[in-house]
Amino acid sequence: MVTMDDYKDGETEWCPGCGNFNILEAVKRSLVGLGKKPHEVLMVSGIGQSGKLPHYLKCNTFNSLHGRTLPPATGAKVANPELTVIAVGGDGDSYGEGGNHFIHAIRRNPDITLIAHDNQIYGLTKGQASPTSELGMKTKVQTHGVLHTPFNPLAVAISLDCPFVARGFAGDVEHLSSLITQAISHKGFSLVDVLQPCVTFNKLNTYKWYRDRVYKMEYNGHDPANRMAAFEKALEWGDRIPTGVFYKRDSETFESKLDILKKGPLIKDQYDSAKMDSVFENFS
Amino acid sequence: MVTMDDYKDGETEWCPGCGNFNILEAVKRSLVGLGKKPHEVLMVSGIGQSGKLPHYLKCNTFNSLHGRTLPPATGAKVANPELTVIAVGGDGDSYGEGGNHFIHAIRRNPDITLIAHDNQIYGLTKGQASPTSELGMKTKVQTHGVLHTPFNPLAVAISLDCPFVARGFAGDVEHLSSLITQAISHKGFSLVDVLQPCVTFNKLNTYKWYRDRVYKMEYNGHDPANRMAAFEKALEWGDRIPTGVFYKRDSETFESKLDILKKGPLIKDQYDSAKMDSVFENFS
Amino acid sequence: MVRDGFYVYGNQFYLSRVRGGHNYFQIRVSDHPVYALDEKIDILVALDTQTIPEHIDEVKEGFVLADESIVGDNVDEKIISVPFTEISKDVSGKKLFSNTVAVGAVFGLLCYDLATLKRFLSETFKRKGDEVVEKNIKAAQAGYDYVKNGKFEGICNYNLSPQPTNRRILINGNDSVGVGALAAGVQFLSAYPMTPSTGVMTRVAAHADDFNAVVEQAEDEIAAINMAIGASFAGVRAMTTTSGGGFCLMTEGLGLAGITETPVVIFLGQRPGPATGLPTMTEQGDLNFVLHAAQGEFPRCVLAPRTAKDAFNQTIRAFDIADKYQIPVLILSDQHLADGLFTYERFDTSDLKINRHLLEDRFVGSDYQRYTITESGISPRAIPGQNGALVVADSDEHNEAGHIDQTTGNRIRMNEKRLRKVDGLTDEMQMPAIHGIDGADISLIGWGSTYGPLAEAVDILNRDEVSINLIHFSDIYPFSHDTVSLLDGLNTTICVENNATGQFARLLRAELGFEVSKKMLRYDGLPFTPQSVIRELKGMGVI
Amino acid sequence: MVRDGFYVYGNQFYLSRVRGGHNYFQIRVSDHPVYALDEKIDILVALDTQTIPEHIDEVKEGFVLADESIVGDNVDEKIISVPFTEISKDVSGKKLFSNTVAVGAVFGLLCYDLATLKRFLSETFKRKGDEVVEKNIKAAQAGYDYVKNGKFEGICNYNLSPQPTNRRILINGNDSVGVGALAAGVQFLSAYPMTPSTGVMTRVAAHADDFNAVVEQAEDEIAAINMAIGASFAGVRAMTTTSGGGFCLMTEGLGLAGITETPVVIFLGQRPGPATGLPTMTEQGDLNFVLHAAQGEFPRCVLAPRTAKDAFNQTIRAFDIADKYQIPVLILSDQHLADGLFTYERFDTSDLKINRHLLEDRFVGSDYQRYTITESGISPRAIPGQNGALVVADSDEHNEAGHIDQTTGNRIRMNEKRLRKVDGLTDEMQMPAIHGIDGADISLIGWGSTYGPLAEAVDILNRDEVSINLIHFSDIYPFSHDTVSLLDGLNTTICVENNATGQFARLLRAELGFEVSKKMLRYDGLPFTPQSVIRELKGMGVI
Ligand SMILES: Cc1ncc(C[n+]2csc(CCOP(=O)(O)OP(=O)(O)O)c2C)c(N)n1
Ligand SMILES: Cc1ncc(C[n+]2csc(CCOP(=O)(O)OP(=O)(O)O)c2C)c(N)n1
Ligand code: SF4
Ligand code: SF4
Ligand SMILES: [Mg+2]
Ligand SMILES: [Mg+2]
Repeated sequence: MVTMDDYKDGETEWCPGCGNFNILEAVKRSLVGLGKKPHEVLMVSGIGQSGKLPHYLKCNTFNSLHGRTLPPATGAKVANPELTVIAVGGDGDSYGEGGNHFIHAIRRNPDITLIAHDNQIYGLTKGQASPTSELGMKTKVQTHGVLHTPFNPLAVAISLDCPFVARGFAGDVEHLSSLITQAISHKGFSLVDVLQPCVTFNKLNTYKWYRDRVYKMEYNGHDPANRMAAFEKALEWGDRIPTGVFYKRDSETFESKLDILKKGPLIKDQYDSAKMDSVFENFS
Repeated sequence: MVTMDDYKDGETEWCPGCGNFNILEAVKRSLVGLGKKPHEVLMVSGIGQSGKLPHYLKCNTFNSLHGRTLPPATGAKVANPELTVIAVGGDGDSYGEGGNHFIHAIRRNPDITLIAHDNQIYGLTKGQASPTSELGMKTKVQTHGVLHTPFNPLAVAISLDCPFVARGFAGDVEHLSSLITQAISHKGFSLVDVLQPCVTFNKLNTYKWYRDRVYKMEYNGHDPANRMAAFEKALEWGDRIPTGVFYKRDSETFESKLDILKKGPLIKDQYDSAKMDSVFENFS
Repeated sequence: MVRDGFYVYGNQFYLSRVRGGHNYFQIRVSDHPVYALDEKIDILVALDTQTIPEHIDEVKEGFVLADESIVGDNVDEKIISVPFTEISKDVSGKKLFSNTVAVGAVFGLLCYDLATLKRFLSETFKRKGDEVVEKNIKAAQAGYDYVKNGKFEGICNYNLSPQPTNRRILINGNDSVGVGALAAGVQFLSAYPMTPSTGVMTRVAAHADDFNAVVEQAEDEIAAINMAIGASFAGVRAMTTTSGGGFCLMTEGLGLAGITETPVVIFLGQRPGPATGLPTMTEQGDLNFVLHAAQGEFPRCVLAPRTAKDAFNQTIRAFDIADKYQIPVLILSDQHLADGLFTYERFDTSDLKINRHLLEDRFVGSDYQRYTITESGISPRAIPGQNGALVVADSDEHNEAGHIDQTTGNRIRMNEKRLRKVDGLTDEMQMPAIHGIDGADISLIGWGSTYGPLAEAVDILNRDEVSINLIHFSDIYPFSHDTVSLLDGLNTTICVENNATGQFARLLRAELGFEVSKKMLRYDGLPFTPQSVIRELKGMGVI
Repeated sequence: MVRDGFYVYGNQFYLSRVRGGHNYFQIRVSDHPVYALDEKIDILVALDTQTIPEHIDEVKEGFVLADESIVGDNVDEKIISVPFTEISKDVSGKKLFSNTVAVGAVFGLLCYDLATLKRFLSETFKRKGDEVVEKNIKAAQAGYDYVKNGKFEGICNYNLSPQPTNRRILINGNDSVGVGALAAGVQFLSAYPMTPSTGVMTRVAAHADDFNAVVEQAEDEIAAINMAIGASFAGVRAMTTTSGGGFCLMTEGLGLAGITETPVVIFLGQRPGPATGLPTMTEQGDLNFVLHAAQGEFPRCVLAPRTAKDAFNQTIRAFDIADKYQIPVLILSDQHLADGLFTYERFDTSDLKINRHLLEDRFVGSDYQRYTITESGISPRAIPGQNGALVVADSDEHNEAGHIDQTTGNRIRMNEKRLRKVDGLTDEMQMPAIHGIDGADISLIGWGSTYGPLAEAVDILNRDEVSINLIHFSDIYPFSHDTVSLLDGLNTTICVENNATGQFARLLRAELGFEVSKKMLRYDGLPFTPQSVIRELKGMGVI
């Protein structure tokens, strides 16, 4: 049996009170709950406070570049679909620097779960606006406050028909862990956007700020099979912020569409130079 | 008075019958209709068949890199808001290589019109799938047919609350030109996605294929002020393909939010080294 | 003709547009291997009006074949006016077959057996049905007859004697890289299309099913290289293909492969820059860039194939080196090689074996550390999950376990470990090829795709008793140990490059302290020809 | 202290994390200008438990100030245990002011006039209200008294005599670049945050309103450079800031600036690579990369400031050169310079003038052509719409009008035109600085941010009558004409660099054929100190 101890690893480097601790805890609980052994899991992370998460777990890890969680995750998943591949990144990672991969990974639909640590700020680089920062929030760069309409990851994911779209809150580990568990279990690309207080740089979106607003859609009669309703829910942001599963549909994953993988993982293929003859036929 | 002759320029290099000719014609008509003089217009294009368009017009031109239409267009617009800035790119340009700029330009909302020549194929590189290619379409790269869900530029733009979202068809110059005219006139970021037959490489989405499907929403009671309805319309693609204005809203442009520009275009600013004193105060 | 035992070399010139414009294709046929174009044209087939005025001077003792409509005002006794279009209409009712008529006419002019062409047409158009095949054959025959038996009877004075063979192949540089990658066991190729590299991707795609490989078109080049790195990390041989502009976007990934020590093969087909430049032409202008791309310091290997066959072999080697040293390996080609068509005996792959340089299961345990410090700098490599092992890789500086470590002692150890791999790699590198006579007065120095024209220039000059040879590099970085002593033994050296600043000459100075005597640079977007090289040498006054 | 006429130099060491970890800040105070840290510590203030064991050996003849709780088991007579926290609680009821107590204690140990500190605290905390000011002052006083008048009375034996000044500034390398950019009239800065470059962006942002400038955080570095290019094309001075990883993503844009001949200034703050590497430490590992980034060949200029003041001046020059030659100019800094705090007299900007090198309206007509071929290679530049002109720029090879042109003749002309600009640019370049005695036996060669420690090492050694000097480069590419003859006149040369492979030594060989005698390389993420240089020289046996 897999236990929490299997996933314990070294000292953490986050600020005391940071929401990341709860995300780490939620991820561990989900992996343990799903009975995944550490060596069956590959975590791909970006650069940012969030990107350090896999280092505080025990599992296969590819701590990639800032913004580049999804491409290596996809390559690894195709090479070895037997791995449970989880990508973790910040809001800057996932929606800023990595915005193009976000869109196209959804289109491609590999069976990967993306956990976006959405603290509405650039944490590691000490407090610039992120794509999800609130309008008007002032920083040393955004001296007149944020001028760009915040990126809405859920609405965009739904507009791209992403098969699993959820939002969690780092202040509610149990609920978050249940979302992560569902996301990992759901076949296809799954997004879990996590409201994560950054206690050091984001003085606006605090635990309290979120707590005063978040509510769970599941107790509200939301039907995650309804794409239009999901879209409408995704636009809700203000006094009330919905959490839970916005949208869910069955889908064929990228790997399952790759006929070649039906023979088994690429990494198990046996090389055979005899096949070369057929290739040369094309040139004579 | 500005006439069509003002915008005439050299020999074109497109295949005979290519939808790009009609887009060129529509753009010219719009500019003439709006009374814009060539030197008041800046066209920023990418690399692709579409990217050549400005060379066949007379106007200020910045023919940028593949995928990079929007960033230089934005920089130029901020530096000199008096220019009418139009970005033209292919579907590869705008939604593939340039996908991240597409998202963030909408968030930023400069007063720029993006005309996306959406031929659902990579034309200039001779026929690979583009982000909007139909599922199943075979090419030399997509030997098993396209496996990725087509990118839906309109739905994504609406999910990001883009202030003007329209689709035109290169087979209907008059309608297209009216959309382009509206887009240029509308303040803020405007998207005109143009269904553009590529007669050489896209044997699926031909003039006929489009003609059999397109219809104009304006005769159908669609209310472009209704975001949910716009989103629903944006999901319609199949036997019937809506064209026209999907979504429209008033917005504050990026330039208008930049207080500094209220004093006039940056390019007209007078340099004054005396201001340096106040800067040094910070360091003593 | 390849099947008839001739050696064919061809190359195309096209504009960055899909239709129209003055595009042309040049072919050379010989009974011995040829690797370059000749500036002297024997037969010029003009299909557009620009061809005759632009190229007639290159036709020295040969003929120009052209449709009447294209001949226009051009008057020259070399011009053989053939009504391609009319003949096509005659035999088929359509203009469509005029190109086939033209090819028939060429065969007529060559007195070549038409049966070969007919066989080829049958096979090519089989898919399109009997009627198409028949019409093509008719068109070819009519063109043939028009030239061979009509008013030009007797004009054909070539003597080409076929020696049929089945083992011979006609292959270009891009296809050779693709075939080499398949031979090396590539299983994942992610790329974004870009001229002149796309052919590698399509070649691998064409055979992917047979070889259990996945070819994935990425959303951009950043994704392309990072996907390949992910696939490689997970355990398969992976590559990406691009040209200079796309490579720009891959440089951060290159560094990622460097610090995470993940093998990856990057194919770069050069074209003239900067930026979009001349997308369909050729240049060797990206050498400096690939040598130094990405921040920081880490080992890499750069191979620049000379010919299609070399491209095949170097690609196989690239994968081996990447795996053995756990580094990125760059294959640096260009449009000249990419589109150059070469004739060879079928490449021998019978005793091809691959070594993944991976740890066997029995050496992998739960205490596995990805970045164990070793003398060679190479840390034994396991793949994620192998035998229960955890593999941890990091783009930050990391310790042996793969976790972030910012202490100075660790930094020194890890940096030195990675850089130590250069020693082994250097042992692996091959010396430049020497072509032509020994101890010559003049040595041309070249690299990459210029081999064909330079070697032929040397052959021609050697026949004329000019004391010249060619020192030609395919292993570009790092240089083999003995390179300096070879170079130091040369007399007058002329570094010949397809760029404007002499990047390779600079590399020789930077790496080896070797100073070439002169440089011959071509930067108009076209490749060297043997004749252009000889002309330049004369212009320089060295011969 | 700066206001009291002292020269302060400081630098910080921090980990790539936001809180915790062993971060420290080192300051040096002197009555003459200082540009480097000293390895000998006079006063060590320990705020975490790692400080004492890690740094006590560096405290040769000085003292360690630490809270009782931090002293722990450490026994050493240099340690002065002060109950920072307790004192803080005493005077304010909170632990919050213990840092202020510590600063007060330092002043006590220095026998320095506390009034200066009080003035500083009043100004700093004014915003936060009277109560905070008062508590801070109380805390400082208590710390001061504890050390000066308590059981350590008489321990203070420094004699620092203030000479108040108003014109003196304390400024770091990043701020100097930002201030330089403002002085140069930058009006558009687009960037994506990246350590250690972010400070430049925030500095410009802080004053943007006064200077009619826009600072825009881009979605990624690709957008950052391309926005800046667009703004520059439209007519304003524009820049972008980044570090190596971000620069990777800018390389294609760099080439775009090259071929479209659009001025742009790129600030690159180096940190140790490859890839993410050591984000908060220092290295000079990106030199090769910036010199050769992007496909194809085009002129660029690379400047590597030595000190904060040089950074200010070089930034102003960077904008001028970019405009004059219509090229990308790179300012190559690093974490050492970025975070290094220097003391100067206020920079003199009174007669600063800028020349945009743009065409005057009266020379711009409707027949304007952006890429007119000229002897200097510089085409007179108008901005879009100026006086009715159309400005056409293209990333493809283009003709004088700016339209796509793929003919070979045009290619040669345009390529040569662009490359010709290097001639003028070379005339513009400055010779390296020479520090120390003339005709020395040993010459250190350095570049960029190493100036401070190297110059001081030379000073110390010269005082000890070692025959040594420093040849230090700030203009890196291209080199000034007379560089070779200067170098050729040197005796033993030692190239000192903050990287593992000796990139600058290689550049000297590649560009000038000059071979240094020895290399001194440091690649642990830390900057050189004068002492480390002297130690290494001794280790090498050259002194
Ligand atoms: C290419 C590149 N650009 C910039 C950076 C610098 N950088 C590191 S983390 C980060 C943003 C951090 O914000 P986010 O992704 O939201 O993560 P968080 O720290 O908030 O968890 C940036 C800009 C980088 N490492 N690489
Ligand atoms: C960075 C980069 N990658 C790839 C290319 C090659 N390329 C040129 S155009 C193009 C795609 C063309 O498709 P699209 O944008 O849809 O334009 P179209 O030709 O169909 O109008 C590509 C991949 C390039 N020029 N630059
Ligand atoms: S800076 Fe913010 S996100 Fe980073 S560790 Fe601290 S609290 Fe968490
Ligand atoms: S290839 Fe297609 S898009 Fe390009 S010019 Fe021809 S028809 Fe138009
Ligand atoms: Mg964040
Ligand atoms: Mg297209």
